[in-house]
Amino acid sequence: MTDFTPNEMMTIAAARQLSNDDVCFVGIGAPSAACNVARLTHAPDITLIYESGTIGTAPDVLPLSIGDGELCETALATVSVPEMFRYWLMGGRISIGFLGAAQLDRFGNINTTVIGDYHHPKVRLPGGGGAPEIATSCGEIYITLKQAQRAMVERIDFYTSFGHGDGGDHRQRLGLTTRGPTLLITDLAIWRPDSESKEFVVRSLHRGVTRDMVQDTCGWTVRFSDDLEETPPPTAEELGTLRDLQARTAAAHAGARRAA
Amino acid sequence: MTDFTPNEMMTIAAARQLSNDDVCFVGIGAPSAACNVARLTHAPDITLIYESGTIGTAPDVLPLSIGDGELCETALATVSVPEMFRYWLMGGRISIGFLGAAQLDRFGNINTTVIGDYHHPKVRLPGGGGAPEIATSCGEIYITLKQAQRAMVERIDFYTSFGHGDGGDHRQRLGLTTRGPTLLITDLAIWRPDSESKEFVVRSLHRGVTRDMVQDTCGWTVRFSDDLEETPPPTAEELGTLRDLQARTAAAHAGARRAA
Amino acid sequence: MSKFLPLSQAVGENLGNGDVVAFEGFTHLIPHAAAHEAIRQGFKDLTLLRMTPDIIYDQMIGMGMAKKVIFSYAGNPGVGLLRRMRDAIENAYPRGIETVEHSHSAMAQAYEAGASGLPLALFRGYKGADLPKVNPDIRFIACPYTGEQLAAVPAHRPDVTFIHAQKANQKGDVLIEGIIGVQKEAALAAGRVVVTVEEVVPSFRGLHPNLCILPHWTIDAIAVVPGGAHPSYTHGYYERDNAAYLEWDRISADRDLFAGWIRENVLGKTPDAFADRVKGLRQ
Amino acid sequence: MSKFLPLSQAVGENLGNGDVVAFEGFTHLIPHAAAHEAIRQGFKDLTLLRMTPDIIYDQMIGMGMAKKVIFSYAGNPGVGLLRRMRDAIENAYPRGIETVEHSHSAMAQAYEAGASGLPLALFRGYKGADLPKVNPDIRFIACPYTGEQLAAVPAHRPDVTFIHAQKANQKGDVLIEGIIGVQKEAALAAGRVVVTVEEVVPSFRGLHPNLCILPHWTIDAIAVVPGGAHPSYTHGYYERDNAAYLEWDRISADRDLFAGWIRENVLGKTPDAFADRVKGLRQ
Repeated sequence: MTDFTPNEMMTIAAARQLSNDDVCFVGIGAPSAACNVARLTHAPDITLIYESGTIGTAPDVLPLSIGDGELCETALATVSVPEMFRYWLMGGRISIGFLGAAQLDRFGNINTTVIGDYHHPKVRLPGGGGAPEIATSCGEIYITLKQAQRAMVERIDFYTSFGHGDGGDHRQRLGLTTRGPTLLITDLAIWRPDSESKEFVVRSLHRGVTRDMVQDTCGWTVRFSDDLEETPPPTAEELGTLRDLQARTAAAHAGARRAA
Repeated sequence: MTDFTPNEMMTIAAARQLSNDDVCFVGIGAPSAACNVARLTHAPDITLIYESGTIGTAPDVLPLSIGDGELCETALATVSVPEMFRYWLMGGRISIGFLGAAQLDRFGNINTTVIGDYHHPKVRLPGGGGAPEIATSCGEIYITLKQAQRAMVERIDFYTSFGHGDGGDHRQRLGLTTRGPTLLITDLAIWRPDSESKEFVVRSLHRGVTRDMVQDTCGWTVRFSDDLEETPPPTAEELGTLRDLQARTAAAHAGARRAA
Repeated sequence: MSKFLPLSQAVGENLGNGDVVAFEGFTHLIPHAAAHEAIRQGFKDLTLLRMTPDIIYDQMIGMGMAKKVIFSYAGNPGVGLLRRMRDAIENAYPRGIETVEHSHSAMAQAYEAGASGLPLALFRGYKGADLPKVNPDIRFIACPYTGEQLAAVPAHRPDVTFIHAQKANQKGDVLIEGIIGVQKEAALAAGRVVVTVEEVVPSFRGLHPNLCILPHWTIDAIAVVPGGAHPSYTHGYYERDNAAYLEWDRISADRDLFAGWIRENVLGKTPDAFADRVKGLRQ
Repeated sequence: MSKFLPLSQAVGENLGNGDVVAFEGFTHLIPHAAAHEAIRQGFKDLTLLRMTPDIIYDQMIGMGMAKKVIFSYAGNPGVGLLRRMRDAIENAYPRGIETVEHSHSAMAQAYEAGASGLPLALFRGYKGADLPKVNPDIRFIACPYTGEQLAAVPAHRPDVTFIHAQKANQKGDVLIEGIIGVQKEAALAAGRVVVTVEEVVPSFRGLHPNLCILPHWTIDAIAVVPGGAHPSYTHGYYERDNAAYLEWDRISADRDLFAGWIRENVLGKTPDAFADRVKGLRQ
């Protein structure tokens, strides 16, 4: 299977990191696609949780919003939003939380709040939503991001959610017992934090990606692993599953559009 | 209607104090009987809540326990016990809370915890259950009690729940904004607190009851109202409703006993 | 006590200029019809409270009705940014607004605290995040048992909460099902509660005992507005109008387009319009 | 992850001497079968945690298995006192026990705090009451917004929680309905969770979306024990055996009568006995 897009590679690479025993706090977009590809391929018993309160969902099409009806209809149970945050997120029941980013630094700190000064922003972004507590309560955090100079920056404008802070043992110094960001999957590469400094290091390049391509789309000086690998390209099953899912999704949402 | 017992009079006198708009936190025993007599006579729309989480119950027979199945089966909704205490009791949704007492003082302070020293009790009673927060969270408190020297005492051994403390503005001094005990209904009389001192004063004697009978069964020096009244005796409807309810209850519980 | 009222009266009697008001709904059951009625009645200086201010708050902010927004995620769900809200924050158009920003967890628990008669919510949160630096309402308290620093936020106690629900029974009890969000807490935390419902049924007898129900004595007014959540959805009645959310991105991007849309679709309409809007979306 | 096990193995693998253990149930769904299995296996030095320690804790205390009880109401519901527990407190028979006493509200919220990953529960409570004088675990904290003194209690984090429920599905998810009490919180607050159920069904498909469910990955072991709540009841399956509660008052009043009853009805029996006990009580 050679014909795939960088976004497809990103989604499938993320899906591979998930297992049957995982309980995932899923966000909309690439995380949702990745989690459901995992569920439809190698991890049929994975538990997917959306912050709308839906526990153990198995949507046939990807939701457009975090609270689409499909999520509730296919869930094991749907709880209130306060319960979702209290018993399930902060209660420590989630093994993997997914986060996206408008700005990301090399230590996995994330900004989705403002570009510029908080009180006089250049761009007012949507804000953190669940992210501040997702970042600290989940067993570990996976970040998905399309690489770009303006997204991967030396210094983020606002700490919407805490990753490894200044690196090293910063999480422990704050009393955090969860692992924080352990994986960054972009459209070009797979990154993992250095075990000491906690700086993200490129471990694997997707097929056809060069070191320069990664550096050119990243605002900090990139570190590459000594034993840099190539990400195995999507298998036919993985790609077929993802594309079928996206086709079903497009058809379903177009259907709603026609009806409107 | 002349033939009634003191307990029947107590229950019916309590029932009369309730209205359609009341939301009652009901205890087992006399309060449960009183609330259901009210519901079956003049207050069909009264809301009865039991601390097992059953909201808006309408049991056909009186429950033996606070969590009998009948309460759930006839309830508008049944919520968890944490929700019951948080949103409904402490959230200030209850207009009238009923409390009983092993020991009661003239200011409506109640002991159901121990007789004697707490750490070396003469009698270890069941304890407070919901009472500490019922006493402070409900709009007002009604107390039902069978009069006895050992129950109505000068000084209780343990403040399981707070009534008017030392009297006067003691509740306000603790920051309490609810009214506390506003009514004491015994098998002999109806008592209400003095508006200043908050000491219980006998306002009404049940038919056939003398001042001496009240004083002889009370451990403190009883104050009687200047305009002491006679409690209207139970009407035929009230007594019939109560007795039917108790007959149904006895039959239902005996049925369960036979089945066992 | 629940009163069944026309929506215009339910809104008029319960909302006032300067109120702190929550129109809650978590993607599901968003009370669009009630919000449009508030726009028609032209309230001013509102403090808008909501976890996820989306299209309806974008519309109210765009009409200059809000002086302050308390929130945790200001986006058009699944689509992008809220362009009228951005215009107010970035350009003070049509007026400047104050923002008080929290995390979802803090907002949900602040409602829960309000419903529980507590002055604050306490939780393990905000560690390492910047929001406590820009929101002075966020404090930290040491746990007396462990010494751990726990985050605190003030309880939400809105003057009035508006929600949309599936059903009322004839007594005025209200049933919410599916994605129930934070609506029960937002209602129980409020001074007054107004509910729009899809329909009224004789009674809830025979329903499962543990469903999410607001008893009639917790509600001030109920208005029957079929389709009243559109373009949000009502579980069991009609689907989400995803196309309308996508279209909002275009409409809200332009001040004049926005004004025209509001004139045509809100000011020039009545609550009855909602039933037509969901005709093609019914299940 | 849920494993379906015989009750003896489910109890043996998850309970240990010295554990803090909760057998929860609020009148409804009291896990009698699990408690009797614990008595047969003869655990020692347990800290028994429960809002309403009733017959099962009276039995375990009477057998000398408890060193400490944390509770809010120690009565035989609807009947009277707990006579074995009184004998332990008043006469140290068969051994003395430490008691840590709370209000219902505090206990419920301490479980909720445990389930929420919090070290404490904070609430408007205990004002004017004497329990804070005799229970040093009860503290007061000033609200940073209002200055109000709020009550605090430590979160409950039992080593293991036992509950009884109506149904498991084949994956090991568990459904609780009717009076749901504090069981979900007690389970989610615990290190290990053991559930006895009336029956196993293929799946929960088609059930209402908002029911009280514990997913299989929150549960360590499930044992199928029909009648396992007797003489408590299971909504939808069998009624409460009120006569047995009344009879317990007589049995528990006498040390020898108690010992004989335990020999005959617990030590000499297996979990299968429970199905027979509810035969006449099925609806």
